[in-house]
Parts: sequence; structure tokens; C-alpha cells
Amino acid sequence: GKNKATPPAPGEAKVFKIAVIPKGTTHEFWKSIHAGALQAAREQGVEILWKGPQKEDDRAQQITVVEDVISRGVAGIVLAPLDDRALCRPVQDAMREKIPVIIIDSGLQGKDYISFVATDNYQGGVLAAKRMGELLQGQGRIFLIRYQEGSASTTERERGFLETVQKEFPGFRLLVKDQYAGSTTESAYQLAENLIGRFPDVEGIFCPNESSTFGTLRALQESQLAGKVKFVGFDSSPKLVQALRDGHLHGLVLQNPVKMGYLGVTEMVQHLRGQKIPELVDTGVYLATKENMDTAEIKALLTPDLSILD
Amino acid sequence: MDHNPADTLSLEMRRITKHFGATFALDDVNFRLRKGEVHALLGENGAGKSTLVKIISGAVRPDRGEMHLDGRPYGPTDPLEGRRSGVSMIYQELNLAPHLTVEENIMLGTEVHKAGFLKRRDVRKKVRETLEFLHHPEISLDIPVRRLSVGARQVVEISRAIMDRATILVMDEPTSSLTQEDTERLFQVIRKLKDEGVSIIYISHFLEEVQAVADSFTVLRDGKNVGSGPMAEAGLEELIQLMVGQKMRDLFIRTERRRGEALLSLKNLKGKNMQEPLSLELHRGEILGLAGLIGAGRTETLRTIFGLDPLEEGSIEVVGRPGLKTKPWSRIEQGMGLLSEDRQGEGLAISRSIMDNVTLSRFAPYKRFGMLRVKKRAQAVAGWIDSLKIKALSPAQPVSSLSGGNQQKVALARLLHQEADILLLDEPTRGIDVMSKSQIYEWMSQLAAKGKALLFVSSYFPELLGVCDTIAVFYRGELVAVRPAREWGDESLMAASTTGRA
Amino acid sequence: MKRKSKLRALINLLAPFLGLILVLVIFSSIPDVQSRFLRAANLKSVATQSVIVALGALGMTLIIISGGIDLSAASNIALSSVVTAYAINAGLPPLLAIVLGMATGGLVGFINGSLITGLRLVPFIITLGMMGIARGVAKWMAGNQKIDAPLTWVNELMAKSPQPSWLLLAPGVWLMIFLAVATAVLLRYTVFGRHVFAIGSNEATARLCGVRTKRAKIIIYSLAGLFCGLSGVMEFSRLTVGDPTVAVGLELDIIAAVVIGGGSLSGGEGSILGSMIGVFIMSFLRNGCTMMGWPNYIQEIIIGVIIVAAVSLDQIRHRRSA
Amino acid sequence: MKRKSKLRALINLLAPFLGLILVLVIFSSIPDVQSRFLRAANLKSVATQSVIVALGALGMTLIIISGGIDLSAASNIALSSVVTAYAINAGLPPLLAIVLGMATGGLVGFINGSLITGLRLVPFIITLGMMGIARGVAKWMAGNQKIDAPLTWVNELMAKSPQPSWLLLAPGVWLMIFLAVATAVLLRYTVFGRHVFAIGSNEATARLCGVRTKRAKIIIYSLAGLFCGLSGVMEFSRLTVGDPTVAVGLELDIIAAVVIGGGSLSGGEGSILGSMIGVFIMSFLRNGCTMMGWPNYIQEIIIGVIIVAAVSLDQIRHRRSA
Ligand SMILES: Nc1ncnc2c1ncn2[C@@H]1O[C@H](COP(=O)(O)OP(=O)(O)OP(=O)(O)O)[C@@H](O)[C@H]1O
Ligand SMILES: Nc1ncnc2c1ncn2[C@@H]1O[C@H](COP(=O)(O)OP(=O)(O)OP(=O)(O)O)[C@@H](O)[C@H]1O
Ligand SMILES: [Mg+2]
Ligand SMILES: [Mg+2]
Repeated sequence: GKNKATPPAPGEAKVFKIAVIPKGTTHEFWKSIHAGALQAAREQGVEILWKGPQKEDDRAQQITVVEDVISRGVAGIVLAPLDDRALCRPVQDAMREKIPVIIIDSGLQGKDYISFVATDNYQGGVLAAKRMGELLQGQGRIFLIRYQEGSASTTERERGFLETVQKEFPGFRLLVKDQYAGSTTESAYQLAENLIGRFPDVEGIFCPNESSTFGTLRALQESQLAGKVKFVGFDSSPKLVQALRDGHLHGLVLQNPVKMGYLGVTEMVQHLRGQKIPELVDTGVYLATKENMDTAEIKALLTPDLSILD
Repeated sequence: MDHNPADTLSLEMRRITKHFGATFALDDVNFRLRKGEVHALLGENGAGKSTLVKIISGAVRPDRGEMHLDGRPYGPTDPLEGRRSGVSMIYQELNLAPHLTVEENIMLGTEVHKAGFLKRRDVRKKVRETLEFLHHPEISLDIPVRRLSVGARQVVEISRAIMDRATILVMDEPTSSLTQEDTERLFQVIRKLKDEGVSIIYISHFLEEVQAVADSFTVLRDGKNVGSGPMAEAGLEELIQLMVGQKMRDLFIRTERRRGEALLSLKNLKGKNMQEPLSLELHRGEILGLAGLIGAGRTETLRTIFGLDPLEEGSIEVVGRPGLKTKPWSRIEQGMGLLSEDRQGEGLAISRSIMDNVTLSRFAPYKRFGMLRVKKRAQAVAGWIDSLKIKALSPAQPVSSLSGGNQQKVALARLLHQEADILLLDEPTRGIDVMSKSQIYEWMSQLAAKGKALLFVSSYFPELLGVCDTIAVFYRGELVAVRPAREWGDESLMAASTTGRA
Repeated sequence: MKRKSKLRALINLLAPFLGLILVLVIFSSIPDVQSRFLRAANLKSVATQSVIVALGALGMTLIIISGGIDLSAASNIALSSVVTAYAINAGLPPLLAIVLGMATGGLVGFINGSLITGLRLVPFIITLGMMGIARGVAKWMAGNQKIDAPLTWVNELMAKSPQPSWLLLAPGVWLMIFLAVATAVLLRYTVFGRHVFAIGSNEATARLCGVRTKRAKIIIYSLAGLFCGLSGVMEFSRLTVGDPTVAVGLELDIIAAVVIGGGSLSGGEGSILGSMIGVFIMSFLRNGCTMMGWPNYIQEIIIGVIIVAAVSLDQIRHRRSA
Repeated sequence: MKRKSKLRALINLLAPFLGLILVLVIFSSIPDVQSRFLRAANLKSVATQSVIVALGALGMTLIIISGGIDLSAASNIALSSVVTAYAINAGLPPLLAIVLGMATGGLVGFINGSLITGLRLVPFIITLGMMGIARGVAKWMAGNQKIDAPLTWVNELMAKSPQPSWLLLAPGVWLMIFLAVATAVLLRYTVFGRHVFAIGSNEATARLCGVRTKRAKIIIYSLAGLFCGLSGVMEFSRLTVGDPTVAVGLELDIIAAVVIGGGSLSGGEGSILGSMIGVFIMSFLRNGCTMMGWPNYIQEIIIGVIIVAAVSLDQIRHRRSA
């Protein structure tokens, strides 16, 4: 690959092809990123190649995708790494082939990329813990339902939640903190159902991502506990928004995936055009509650405009 | 015992007992085999012959009893130990790995190697010599065994056993799929081995064969040893008396019958695996025998008629009953039925019960509102078990737990139960004991008398001559002669099938 | 003598349940969860959790007995659940949506069967291909997202506390029980059932005996597809959304349930009762381990060990009786 | 006459590659990626990507030919990669870490083989149990996290651009090639190889002919375990971390590769060349689809279709020649 040796001068008519590589392709979260990326691509007049690992959340396959995209030849790569370490080498390979890389969503070790655009996941967990503390006045029996072993961003959220609870709310008793919901809604549903069967007196639950939140929500609804148990989740989907409105969910920590996708691509284009870009961008975490869900800011995050994808 | 005391014992078995669940296959059996003798093991189907020899080879372990081999205690825990001790065996249910080639099967377990790497060159020469010695040079060393006809498979199995250089060679019905010609060859081999000092146990339901080749005999009945002695002193009558506990009746009983109109008419028939087209007519009330050597093409003819092999040219007409398709199900609707020569591979679903096997081709009598009447079916099958004297505990017993001959009877029961008008029988008496055979011949005769038509493939000329009305001879895939049975004799049949001239 | 034979009859009756009993006994004797494990509420929720795998296992039992395998079962479930959601979302009456969902499953099964008999390829390959195809189509239809359908009575099918409360169990559970009995009867008391066993035991024999093996196989795979379709409807009912990524890897659970229940991958063996027991062994294991609050890795290890133990036990019993 | 037979010889030589050639031709004729698809750099990266599945497939080929199956292969790979990472992290010399990783794989395989022969259970059940156990142990060892081990030369094994650049391909690729040839020789030219076929073709016969079937099976599973162990080492080398959740579901890919390559799940059939072709068919398919930038669902559908097509093609050829 010697063809993309120098970034073309600004204003050149050449259409860049930029690969955007998510962790998976079938969640609302990634669709939002896709929408943001597409928006940016339209504005900047570039093309994007949207390609995730074939198996959701499979880091070995994501490495393969990065390698294949390098083989194919693109102007730049915007990557949401499934692993902060495993993806280092393919990213290095890309840089060696003179393909710049911007990291979004989750961190990557080393410094082989040009910019990092992400949510502070730990902060997200902290936000959730604080909300839980507020809901239960810092007293009560709660669950932390984890997402999946080895998933870095959710582990950070879980850590943020756990540490905040231990530090600030000694009145909480964690009934469960080592159970993993697994990657599908169904597995989360079953886990939550079984946990509720075991501890029917639970008072608060936190889940660190959309699938585990939704699965747990279904279990609560089925056990007639929805609304009674204080429930804080993460990320958004139409059903979760509905649950928030119905009072089945008492808080939803939100990221800004549209912005993440948008900034990822925009910065890449700017870099390719020779402009300077910031090394770190925090896209922020927000807490949606029944009270604030209709404010313009939160509403845009809860139900992002994805019409661009159609 | 009245044997010559100078003869040394090769194998002695004492008080051997073996039971499978409620079945006592062997009950306190004593057995002695002298060095360099051919010892016939006789008995009805299910008498325990195969079980006894499997104990010798190490494939089955006895519940009780002891064995001595060349004077030393012997108790193989697996076939490897048996083989290492010099016991080699031809199993009744052919014991071949279908995906492996002829050469690989023959050498299985005794591969010649250097540091684990196969040395094939010398081996191939020896294998080829053995096959030539058995007069079957046409069997290629490199085709997978599953592509061979049953007869050829038996030759492969025999080759393996005689290449083994064993001290005891056990042959469990080695000739059940062989022709007279090949049987003769085998006897030559047996005599040669005997001269070399090999002791041979020979199991067969062909008593003339046994008398021709064996030096002494042991008869088993219901798992008990009911008599042993030198062959020369025993008459046929006496052996049968020992085996079944009653007097032998006529082997071939013919019922009065009349040849009716043509029922099956084959015109220029040629199937995918057949070499030459042939034309033939089968009439009501007729038993038409097909004679020939291994690979003469009889099986393929039957398979083509029945729709198991694709028809390439010519026509098959069942008079008055046009078929929808040339498929087995359509043939069955036309009133045809086939008994396969390969009971393990094709004839029977051996993991299923006797009941399922017997009724598989005709469920109609047991259906009511789409449901099976389980009791009625079990009763009917129990009836078949009785009338065919199948040695089994219940209709629900899996076929795999029956003795070889009894399995064959199940296959036969299925065809009889089907009540077909045209019966295609491929070696139907394979492995069946003398008394049952005569019963089967009688049935065939009765069926013909009832106006059914039978096509009877057999490699055993006496039964063809004894049962058939007409006999056709195949030679190398070609139909060479069709004549009334009375115009054939043993010699002329043999001549026709070995030379093709009649 | 008589008493003894009665005892033996009882043992024989219970024998197939040995593995399941083992699992139940283990968890009911751990003081920690004892009191909750065998409660009606827990049994209810285990039953509801089992419906999806159980429906899949009914069809899989037919297929495995006939000597085949269906790797596309889980994808088929996902596709059917997406179709159902799509139809409800499009405003079709719920009943029609259910029919469409099941029909989708049946169609996938029919294609499987037709390709297997038509191309004469091993079921493993055809259904492996179909596994990808059905999953891909599901994602496509759903636009890579969950389909949010409005709540209807379909979602009541899998409600743990069913509406007319005299039902006791979710309608889906009753449906599962009914279909299990029906399939068991089909296998045991109909000609078709006998043909399924014959094909699996020895296909050549079945053909020789006039069984129309091709037709029978197409029926078998189509039936299994219908079961998957229904399972997909139940999945939708449970999740209230049509999720194309649901049930990934579930085919292995389904196949495992059948094999644990005595089904043989080389065909000719298996039973509906066995498969259902297999399903419940797995469900109770997961349920019990979660209740114990063991970390997931311990759960995985224990489940692995108990699967082997349960099947060994069953095997020993079989060998005894043989 | 002569020319014709030479042509035929060429066709016969190429015949097993038919499916692979089909895939290559398809992608090389799409203008969009044409120029890049067959480039050395891309071939290199496909080769590297294939190593992990290929190593697993070598062992799986042995197992499948012998009539067995190994569902624990992927878990075993994960466990071995965790052990390797753990050892390196603990400061052991890299070579020792590799040996430990492989030994772990071999041990798992040995346990599989011993249980299968000892308990006389079907391989499906034992390896299903082991699948959970090995995965659980891996997660346990790694403390539910990935293990970040310091970079060593182990991580160079799977570097797409190998260090002494005259190597051209990653050392792991060379290792794979070497082991594939060695295993092919083992299967074809040794007594052991012949016994593997015999056991798969008819285990009873093998036993009756004096093959020590139990011992042979234990060796087969242990060997396959060693291959998985090595595959785990390679996985670690590629990921640079020991990840207990890696390779979930990979067992199906591995089994599929063997079956696509002509292995029969009922035993007695299969070849190393075939399995390797199966591996590369899948790798090139994924690679090509990614290069095309097709959405994943389209990719899934296309891969499904092509798997069926490739195997059909092979089948037709076989039937012709038979
Ligand atoms: N594996 C088994 N399980 C149950 N019963 C068995 C088994 N093997 C043999 N038997 C029974 O043992 C008895 C003796 O069988 P065996 O095969 O030794 O008879 P055989 O004398 O060889 O008969 P044939 O002439 O028909 O071959 C039969 O009643 C048979 O049903
Ligand atoms: N499936 C097959 N594939 C290839 N060759 C076969 C197949 N079946 C049989 N043959 C060969 O075809 C020839 C004819 O066999 P066929 O079985 O018709 O003979 P037969 O007269 O019935 O003799 P027998 O059954 O006693 O061996 C034999 O040489 C046999 O080896
Ligand atoms: Mg016998
Ligand atoms: Mg024949």
C-alpha cells in the first residue's frame, strides 16, 4: 500500500473512503453511531464503509475486519475497539500503511491513533450509582447485573457503579454482583428472572447496557415488580423509553452515540485535509429520568433521529 | 472321550456359560479341539454357536468357565489378545470396514510397518496372491469394500483370516454367500492349512459341506453341548436328530401347483449396474430360480426390477397393474416385495425391534383412524415369531440381539407379512438351519400354489433344483439359459454358470 | 414377589427421570436455596423459560431420530420472531401474525428438507448454510434493529402469571405440553412415526420397505420448521420485541437437550419424553446455579459436570437393563 | 489421446479445490475489489487469519474421521490462550508458556478421550460437558477478565509482517502448513492413521481385528487437544491478551470446515487437504465480503448460499467419478 502516502491537499476533489468499524451492527447504539457517521460523511462529501465483526462482540473477528479493510485500502479508519489491547496491532498495521485511525467509544492502549472520541464509561457508572442512592435514600438491597465477561466499556461502568456505591452509600447491600447477563436479551431475561426468584425482596437494580437492561425490565414486568423495584439502566431503545415513561425504569444513563459517530468521521476528514484535531473528545454522559425525558436535549438522546439511514 | 489319546489338544473349553439378559446363549458347555483337525460346530439357529466361537476369539467374555490353549490357561479380554494368541476368525456378520479398501481391510490390525510407517509394497503382493489363490483375482485391492457384492465381501473376509497364519482358525458360516465353486476352493485351502497343523472350527448349516470337510463335530442345542464325535461315524440323520431333537423330514416338500398367466414381464431390461439387457417372464404359480456365480449379476437384476437401481433401458411390466414410478414404494403398491441378500446393510433396521421390522412394509392391518393398534400389531408379530420359530424373547426385542439365522428369519417374516404377489428373494436361506430351511421351502411352495410368483436367487444349487419350476443361469452379467428345472442337473448348472455355455 | 415387582415397576417408571431427579435433589438439598427452589413460583418460571428450547427440541427430536440434524433451528426461531413482530407492527391482526411467524418457520424447514433430499447433501451442510441465510434475512427484515411491536394478546402467551388465573401456567407452557404429547403420539402410534425411526435406523431398509424416504424427510424438516416458527412466536411473546440477534447458539442447547434425552446423532434413537427431560435438566441447572448466586464460571463448570453425570447415570441404567 | 489424459489428470488434481476456486473466481471478478483481492498482502492476511481455525481443524479432522466430534475445541482454545497469557504474565519464559498452553490443550483432549472411552458415552455429551468446564476454568483463571501479558516474541508468531522479512508469511502460517503436511502423512502413511479410518468406518470391526480402539481414541483426542492448545497459543499471539471469552462458537466453524472438506460426521471419511480447503473457503468468503463492504446480513446470506453451492459442486464431481 503505497498509494495513500500523503494526505491530499485541502479542497481536492478526491472522495475519501473512510471505514467505520463498530463492535457490532445490530444494536440501537451502533445504529446511532452509524447515523452520526453518515451525517458527517454527507456534510463532508466523503464515503463511508460501515463494517462490524460478523459475530457481535467477537474481538478476533474485529481484528480480521480491520485487516481486511486495510487490505482493501481506505483513506482512514474510525474504530470502536472491542479490546483495548488486542486491537493495538492491527491499528499499528494501519498506521504503518499510512491509514490514520480514530478510536471511538472504548479506549485503546498505546498512542497509535490520532484521536479518541468517547464517553467516560466510568463516569456513567458513577452517575447510575448516584441516581440509585437518590432513589433509595442510600439504603437497601440491590443487584448489580453485569453484562459479559471481558467487555471493557461495561466493566468500566460496573466498576464506576460499584466503587461509588461502596464509597458513598455504605447503606446499600449488594445481593448480587458477579452474575453476567450474557450477550442476548433472552439470557439477561432468564438470569434476572432466576435472581428475582431467589431474592424477591430486592429493592434496586442496575444494568450496564441496553440488552441487559431490557432483559431485566422484561423479567420485572413479568414478576409484577416493575415500578416497585428501583431500576437504573444504560443506553436507549424505544421500549426503554416507554418504560421510563411508565415508571418501570427510574433512570437511564445515556451516551451520545450520534455525536460520537459524527465527530469520528468529521475529525478524520479534517485530519486527512491536513487540519489539526484534538486528541481527546468526551462526548459526555447524561441521566434521563421521567422528569427530564421531554427536554429537548435528553429527548434527542433518547430517540435519536436515524432517518438518514433509510 | 473316544478320541485318539495321541492327538494333542489345541483348545479345551470347560463349563462355559454365557447369558444375555434372560437368554442363556451357552449353558455349561464343554468343547475340545485337537491340533490339526477340522471341527464342525453344528446346531439350530440361536443354539449358541456364534457365541461360543466369539468367546474363543475374545469378542465376548464368558460369565463362567475356563479355557486352555495349548495346555496353558487362556482367557482373552479382547479380540487383540485372541489374535495375538493365534486365534483368527471369520465372523458370521461380515466384519469389514466399509470405507476402507480391500487391501486395508485384509491387513487391518496386522499392518506391516517400520517405525509406524506402513510398508505396503510386499504386503500388496501377498494380498494379491491370496486373492488369486482363492480364484478371485478380479477383486481390486483399491476399491472400498462397501462397493463389493456380498459374496465378494465374504471372499475378502476369508482372505484376511487365512493370511493371518493362525494356530486356530474359526469360520462362522464362511460359505453362506459363496457358490459351490468358491466353496470347493475354500475346502482346498482348509485342507492345506490343516496339513500345516492349523486347527479349524467350522460352522455351517450345509451339512453335506460339513461332512465333506470336517474330521469331528460338536452339536449345540439351546446352549448345551448335546454331543461330539468323529465325523466319519456320524450319519446325516443322526446329526439332525442331535440338532433338533427329532427326526429329519423331507427337505423339499412340493405342493401341487399350476403355472398361470404371466405376472411380471421384463423386456430388454438393463439397469445402471447391469452389463447386458435381458428379457424374462415370471408367471403366477411359478418359482423361477436364478443361478450363477458371485458377481454374475443376479442381485443387480432384482434391484433393478424393484427400483433400487435406476433403469437404463427396457421395460418392467407387472401385468394388469401399472406402476406410478420405478421406485420401491411404487413396486410395493404393485404387489412386489424384495428380500435383500445384505441383511445387515439393507435388509433390516437392526437397531429396531422385531415388530417394527416385520411390519415395516405393511401397516395397513393395524391402522385405525390413523393410529396404530399397538396390541394387535404385537400379537400378529408374536404369531410370526412362532410360525417361523424365531428364537426371541418378545416382539419388542431389537433385531441386533438375535443370532444371524434368526435375523434372516425376521427379514423373511417381513416379506411374508407384506403379502406380496411377486416375491423377489435374494439368497433367502442364508444362514438358516436345516429344519427351518425345509419349512421355508414348504412355504415358498405353498405361496406358489396360491398363485404368487417367486423369483429365487440362490448360490446353492440343490435348493434351486429342489424348489424351482424353472431355472435361469447368469454368467458374467448375462442371462445365458432359461429351462424348466427338471432339465437341469447339478453338473449342468455348474457347467453353465462357470462357462456360460448351456 | 408381588411387592418386589411393584417396586421394580416404579423404578422402571422413574428411570428415565434419573438425571432430572439428580439435579432436583442436589438443589433441593442445599440449605441456601432449598426453600425457594421447589416453590410453585419458581417451577412456573422454569417452565416458562423452557418453552422456547422445548418447542425447538420437539422438532429436533424428529430430525435426530431420522438421522439428521438442524443447525438452522436457532436462526429460524429468530427469523420467525422477527416476522411475527413485523406483522404485528404492520397492523395485522395478532392471529394472522402468529400464523405468518409459524409459516415462516415451516417454510425454512421445508426448504431445508427439499434441499437435503434434492441435492442429496448431508443435513449438516444444508442447515449450516440455512443458519446463516435465515439469520441474515432476519437482520435484514428488522433493519439491524429490534422491531418494537405494540403489546397485544400475543404477549400474554408467555406471561408467567397468565390472565385467567385458573390457567396456573402460561398458555405457552400448556401449548408446549400439548404439542409434546401430540408429537410423542405421532412418533409412537402412527405409521409416520414408525417411518421416522426406520429412516434413522437404516435408510436403505426403509426405502426397500416402501417408505417414501424423500417425502418423509421433507415432512420431518417442515414439521420441525413449524415448531421453530412457533418457538419464534413464543420468543417474540416473551421479549415483546422482534430481535434478530436472539437465540444465537441456541441450536446447540436444543441439540444437547435431545442428546441428553437419549437421542442418537447417528439416528434411530430418541424420544420426546427424553428430550423434554433434557430440556428441563438444563433449565433447572441454570435456574439452580443462578439461585445459588455462584459466579458464572462456576456455573459453567458445574453444568458441564452434571450433564456428563446425568447422562452417565442414564447409560448405566440402560446397560443394566440390557 | 495423451493430451486428453493429461487434461483429465489436471482436472482431477484440481477437483478437490473446486469450491475454493469458485469462491476465488467470484471475488476476483468483481471490479470493485478485483485488484486487491488476489494481492500478496491480502493473501498473507487471509492466511494468518486462518491459522487458528486451521489448527483446530487438523485435530477435528482426526476426530471426525474416527467417528467422533469435539464440541469443546473452541473452549479449549480459549483456555489454552488464557494459560499462555497467565504464564507469560507470571514471568515464565515465553517458550515455557507456549509449552504450558499446549499441554493444557493436550490435557483437555486427554480427559475427553479418557472419559469417552472410560464412561462409554457418546463424544457429543462428553465434549459438550467439557465445553462448559473448559470455558468456566478459563474465566476463573483469568478472573473474568482478559489477561494483559507483556509483549514477547510469542506475539510475533502471528505478525502479518514477520520479523526476518524473508519469512514472507507469519511463523504461525508456516507452522500450520508444516503441521497440516505432518498430519496428512500421519493419516495416510502410518498404521495409526489407518486405524483412525478403521475406527470411524466400523468400530466393532476395528476392535475385532485387534485394533486397540480405546487407546487409539485417547491418542486421537489428545492429539486434537494439543492442536487446540497450539491454536490457543496462536490466538494469544494474535490478540496479545489472554481472553477467556474468545472463540465462542468457533467449534462450529471448525467442524464446518471439516465437513465442507468432505469429512463425514458418521466417520470413516475426511482428509486434511479437504479440511484445509474448507478453512480457506470460509476465510476467503469472509475476507471478500468484508472487502466488498457488504452489510453483515448480506454477508451471512451469501456465505450460507456459497457453502451449500461449494459442497454441492464437490458432491456432483464425486458422483460423476463414482
Ligand atoms: N448381544 C446379544 N444380546 C442378546 N442376546 C443375544 C446377543 N447375542 C446373542 N444373543 C442370543 O444368544 C443366543 C445364541 O446366539 P448365537 O448367535 O450364538 O446363535 P448361533 O448358534 O450362532 O445361531 P445362528 O445359526 O442363527 O447363527 C440367541 O438366542 C441370541 O438371541
Ligand atoms: N454397489 C456396487 N458398486 C459397484 N460394483 C458393484 C456394486 N454391487 C455389486 N457390484 C459388482 O457388480 C457385480 C455383480 O454383482 P451381483 O451382486 O449382481 O452378483 P450376484 O450374481 O448377485 O452375486 P453375489 O451376490 O453372489 O455376489 C459384482 O462384480 C460386484 O462386485
Ligand atoms: Mg451364528
Ligand atoms: Mg447376489
